[in-house]
Amino acid sequence: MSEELRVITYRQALNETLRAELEHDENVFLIGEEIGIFEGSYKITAGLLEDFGPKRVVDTPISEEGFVGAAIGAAMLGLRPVVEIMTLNFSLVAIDQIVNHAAKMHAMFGQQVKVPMVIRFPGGGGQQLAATHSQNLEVWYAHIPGLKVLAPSTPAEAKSMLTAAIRDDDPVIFLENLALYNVKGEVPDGEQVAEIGRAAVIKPGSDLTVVSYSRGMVTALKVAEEFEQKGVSVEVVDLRSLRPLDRETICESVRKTSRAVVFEDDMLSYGIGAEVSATIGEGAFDWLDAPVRRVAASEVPLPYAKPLELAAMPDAVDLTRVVQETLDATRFTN
Amino acid sequence: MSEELRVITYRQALNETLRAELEHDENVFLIGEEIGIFEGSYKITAGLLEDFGPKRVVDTPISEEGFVGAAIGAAMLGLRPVVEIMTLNFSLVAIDQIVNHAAKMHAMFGQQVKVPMVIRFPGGGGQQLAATHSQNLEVWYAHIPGLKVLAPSTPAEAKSMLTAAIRDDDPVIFLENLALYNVKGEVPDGEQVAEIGRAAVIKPGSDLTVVSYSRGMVTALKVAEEFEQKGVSVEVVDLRSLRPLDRETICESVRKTSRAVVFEDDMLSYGIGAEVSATIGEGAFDWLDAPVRRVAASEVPLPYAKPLELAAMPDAVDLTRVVQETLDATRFTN
Amino acid sequence: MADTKRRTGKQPGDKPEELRSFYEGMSLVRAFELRANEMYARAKIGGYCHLNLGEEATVVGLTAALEGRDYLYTTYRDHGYAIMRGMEPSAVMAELFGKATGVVGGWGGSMHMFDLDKRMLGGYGIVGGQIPPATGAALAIRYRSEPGPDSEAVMCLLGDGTTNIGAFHESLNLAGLWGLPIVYVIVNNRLGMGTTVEGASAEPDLYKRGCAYRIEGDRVDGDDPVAVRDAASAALTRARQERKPGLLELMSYRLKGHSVVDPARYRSKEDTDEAKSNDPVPAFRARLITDGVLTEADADAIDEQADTTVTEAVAFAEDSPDPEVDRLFDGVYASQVANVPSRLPGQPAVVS
Amino acid sequence: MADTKRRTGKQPGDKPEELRSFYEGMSLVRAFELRANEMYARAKIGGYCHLNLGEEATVVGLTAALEGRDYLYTTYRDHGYAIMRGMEPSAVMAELFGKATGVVGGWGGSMHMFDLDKRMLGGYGIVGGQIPPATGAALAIRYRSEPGPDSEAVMCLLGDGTTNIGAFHESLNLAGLWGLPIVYVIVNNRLGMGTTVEGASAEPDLYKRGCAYRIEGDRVDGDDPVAVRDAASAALTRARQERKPGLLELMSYRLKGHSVVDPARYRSKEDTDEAKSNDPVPAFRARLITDGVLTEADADAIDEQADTTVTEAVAFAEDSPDPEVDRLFDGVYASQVANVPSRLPGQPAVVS
Ligand SMILES: Cc1ncc(C[n+]2csc(CCOP(=O)(O)OP(=O)(O)O)c2C)c(N)n1
Ligand SMILES: Cc1ncc(C[n+]2csc(CCOP(=O)(O)OP(=O)(O)O)c2C)c(N)n1
Ligand SMILES: [Mg+2]
Ligand SMILES: [Mg+2]
Repeated sequence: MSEELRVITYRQALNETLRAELEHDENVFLIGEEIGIFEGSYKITAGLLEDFGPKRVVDTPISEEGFVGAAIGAAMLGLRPVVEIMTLNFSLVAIDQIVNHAAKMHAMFGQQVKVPMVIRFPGGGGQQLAATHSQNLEVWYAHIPGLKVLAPSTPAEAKSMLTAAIRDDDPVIFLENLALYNVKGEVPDGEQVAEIGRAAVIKPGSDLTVVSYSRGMVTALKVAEEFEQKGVSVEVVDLRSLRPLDRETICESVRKTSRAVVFEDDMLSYGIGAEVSATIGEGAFDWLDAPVRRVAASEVPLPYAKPLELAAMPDAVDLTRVVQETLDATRFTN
Repeated sequence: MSEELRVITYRQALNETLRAELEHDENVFLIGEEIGIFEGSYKITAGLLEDFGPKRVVDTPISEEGFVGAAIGAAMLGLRPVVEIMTLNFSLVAIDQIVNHAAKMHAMFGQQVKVPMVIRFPGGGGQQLAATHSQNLEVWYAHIPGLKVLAPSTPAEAKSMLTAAIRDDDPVIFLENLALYNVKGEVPDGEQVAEIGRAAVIKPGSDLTVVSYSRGMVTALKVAEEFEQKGVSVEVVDLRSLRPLDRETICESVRKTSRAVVFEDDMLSYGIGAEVSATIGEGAFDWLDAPVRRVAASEVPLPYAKPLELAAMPDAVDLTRVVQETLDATRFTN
Repeated sequence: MADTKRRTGKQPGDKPEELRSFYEGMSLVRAFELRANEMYARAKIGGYCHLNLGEEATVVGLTAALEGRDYLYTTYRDHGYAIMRGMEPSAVMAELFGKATGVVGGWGGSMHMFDLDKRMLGGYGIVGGQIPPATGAALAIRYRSEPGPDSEAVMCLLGDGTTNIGAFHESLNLAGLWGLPIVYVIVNNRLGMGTTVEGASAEPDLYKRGCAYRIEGDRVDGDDPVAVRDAASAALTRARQERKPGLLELMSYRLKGHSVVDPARYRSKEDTDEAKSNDPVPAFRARLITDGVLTEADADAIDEQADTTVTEAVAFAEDSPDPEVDRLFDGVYASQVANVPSRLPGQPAVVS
Repeated sequence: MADTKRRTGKQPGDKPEELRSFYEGMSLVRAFELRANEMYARAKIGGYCHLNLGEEATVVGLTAALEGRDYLYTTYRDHGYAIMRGMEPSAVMAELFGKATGVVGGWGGSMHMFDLDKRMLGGYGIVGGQIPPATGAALAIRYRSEPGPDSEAVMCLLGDGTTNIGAFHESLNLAGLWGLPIVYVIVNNRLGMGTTVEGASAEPDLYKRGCAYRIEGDRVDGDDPVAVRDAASAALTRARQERKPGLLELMSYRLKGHSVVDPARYRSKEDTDEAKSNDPVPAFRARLITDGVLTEADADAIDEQADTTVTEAVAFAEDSPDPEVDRLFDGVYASQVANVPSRLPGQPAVVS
């Protein structure tokens, strides 16, 4: 392992970045339930209370609407709160503050006030947490002007995108995923600031484009590699920023490959994949050789029992089948 | 005017239907802010407190989360609450009860309990109510399994769909629109129960399909008529049910016309139009002669000033231009 | 209102010029709101429009208690507060007219007056929505400064009906738990739209609701600007120096409908008559004259001045330009980034 | 806990068979939870798993106070309540195992025990989420029936940390305003995950928080099943006959971590030791023996019976079938309608 490149988990990348930003700017503070004494329900904030004290790492009562709104007010006065909501599911009780307040203030108040804040939470199913604790509703937030929505898929992205989010002057929804916290990856040392609003071609290819984000990227890359072995060149696009959405990068890829499949953990109807598919249909129509297919979760409240949960969630087998079907639909041969 | 067919407003259709259902089933009751003494902030419930009393028409404090949740509990015990939330914008403070509770219970509790309730609210901008009071977030609800989402566009649909919603055993989101309340239309007398989950071809045509719903239908039909004069035959599909979405009816229409434009009041990214476009791209790919275009609102918190609000909201001029562009893109001539 | 702090007649501590300025403020707010009502009727103003008619003493007393360094959060019923916090009546009227010269450039309208320099941090249209951010502003003050006489403080207004929403509970608990420099002020105008306080709150003595957070509550006659100012000053001092949040209930009376379009038919004649007879503006005028603070002539002159100011405000609003459509997308984000969707309706989402 | 109702020794009113049954219940819940803990460690149980360890007296006392016609809403910490409300331990264990024979067919798991016939209307995983529906159940009772000794009533459980969320405030206000037959029970186990009551609630005497709604509060020793039962019965009677909502705070103690995966390192040794020394199960066992209600042998027999029951429950759960995947879409809606999306991942949304 070189000095500049370390292999760490997604969790550690987040923890180190929070630490670095707390050191970098005294206006940055963390606020949320159980992030201090308990060190975070998923231990993302481990050690930070001890090192930065209760002023910079604020434990709150179970009052999401109250403390998310309080973070908004603090941001209006120039502080830069980084809010942790334990999981996306619990952001619903605070969503009025996020969407009707944080997202609207800058425009509605004549650009006099900024709301520089980050709201972090993990989404996703697969942990047998049942229907109310397993949701992916990031598409809700991605729909809202005034918000920026980031969804890193690797430890390196977690670091550079969280840094960018904290330094951005707008409210940023920072989507993590329970299944990514222990995923390891190479992370460059030193300050890394991602550019918000850009998708990235993670794996170049020429025959078919798979578009995904967050946890879905792990499966997307795995399946792409497998097809590579079979001589099919799959390009993989990581959306990274759900809002703003980088339509050009998506369409450019499909104009090259002429085939596209969207892979997402969320449910199909009105999901992220719908916008991606509509965007491709509009921006790469003349290049497209087959319908854009979406691989997404079954539309049920996610069940607790493992066999049901597995059946309802999209996996590599599903993606592989749909990629193959899309190739077959265009009589692809290599 | 025949005895069976009366011309009444959308508001009156709702009011008469609520009255009829209160008479039809003693388990039906209305609950919400200012629906009694005040007769509803948009007067939908005028006269009902007087005729049915405070047990059947329940005025509540300003506690959306509390009374929406209370309606859920009452429904669990077999009552059939019809909740009014003043506008869609205020449903955000109650959304945890709607999405994490009402929508999940039947499946998550092993199908032992039903939650027969209706949540009515108007959405939409155009009244100069500014950013927090002018939203169309129905796409959020349409994304959620366990919910049914209806959006009638005429007084007749308002009647038949509200009746169906109240008699349905699941939680139903019933989307109204501020701009539709005074719209008049023919409404058949007697009991009318719509079939949930079906779109409808309101105006048949052969050259291009315009898909819309709720208030958007008024503009869609107006523009379709104008093209008819110019010899272009536009088919207009009213989604009516946003969840379940009637994909077959949409695709069937486009397989016939081979051109499609979606018109919606909401913002473009991740809106209703995205799912409709993706659906057409998947279900009518081989028939499609041009990209599916979406006419939707600008992605800004809606401003108060009339000129800005008008500029940000889609209208007949926008739809006309895009329909023409779509025809031109396919070198359409008649 | 047995336990309401009522005052009558001039008290030793009252300075005449102060009392005079209070009346000037009340007269100006009254004139402004009556004109706004008229302009709405003439379709110069759109959307919702909630007036401070009947609440002038409250508006004047509260804003008089605030220091320039304090922060104010209000409800959508905010015209009077905007003006008394120092915003130009002409800019407030221009906002109502939706003009580029409005306090927020025509983006917010009646419910969303805002001025960063005046530390009026906004009118809010979502019931209870202002309470958590106001509480957070107090958290920021605690984060950055020590308690003491020079400390900043926050005042957060809310209506009687708003005490029943979750945000009120969560916010007061945070303020009590963290010891935040904030004073929550309930403007009890006896109605939330058509609902009475008894019809909405299981504990209708609203100032007592601080009990669930160990926050002291106090009820004051909202028709007396001096009593309001004194109570608010005392609470703000506790907030500054002891970091003790406070809860004030001001007994007031809504003179007209909930908003300009509400005829308020649900109110009994007695009710409305009582409201009229309680009208704080003529009452305070009479009181100052009885107490020899003002002569009839002084009072008339003040009313005329208020009228002139408002007339000038309307003229200014009339003559002001509309906001420019081509700046529609300027304010969506504070930090510009790539790929922000900035398309007018019907423009393609992707240009291929 | 100066003002906590403590009881020691056998009181005149106590019936021996009742006391015996209380111990049987406590012993069973203890045995069940310890086994659940073990099964989780052996990966037979997934997801979150919150135990009633240390709360057995509370569970038994509360369920003993309920009539069959009453409705119970609980939190996610619900295994003991499910069993004591009459659900088969085997079906509860099967639910934890995610089996088709589980109380909700493997759809809910640990946090979502439900049985319509037993009127156990669910464990809820969203903090505070159960409070508004429970309040609505009480509204339905008032809608359909008259007050009186035979009236139904609702019991709604919540944790100490949950008193700080908006739903608590809005619900208690509605119950107080409308006079609903409901008893809100705060199980104060001194912690919300790692946060103490004093660290979360500005008024840490939680039973006093009813003051904001004119709801009477009462604090009781949660380690004494008889005291709990008596207090709950009294409150339920007021709810039935006077339609007066009640608020009970039961002082309890969480023996282990927040959930089975929480080592609770944040707790001091003293704290944990005190918890252990306060363990209600051995305490009640000893008390009954001292009072001559049980002999050592009786108590051992009861413990063995509990152990046997739980062993059978595990065997039943082990042998039970998984839920069938082809029934995945059966339960999404109660009324079947056209075009319900019922596709497995990767299946086309539209078949053209
Ligand atoms: C969350 C929410 N629910 C409902 C409304 C609609 N609404 C606007 S003002 C109002 C009444 C508020 O009454 P009160 O708090 O007494 O303030 P007042 O208008 O009397 O000054 C209501 C219900 C809203 N704006 N937001
Ligand atoms: C709205 C919401 N926020 C946060 C959580 C995460 N969470 C689950 S239990 C819990 C602590 C609850 O503490 P308390 O009310 O005392 O109940 P206890 O677990 O001690 O029985 C938290 C924060 C949640 N489930 N829902
Ligand atoms: Mg009021
Ligand atoms: Mg607890």
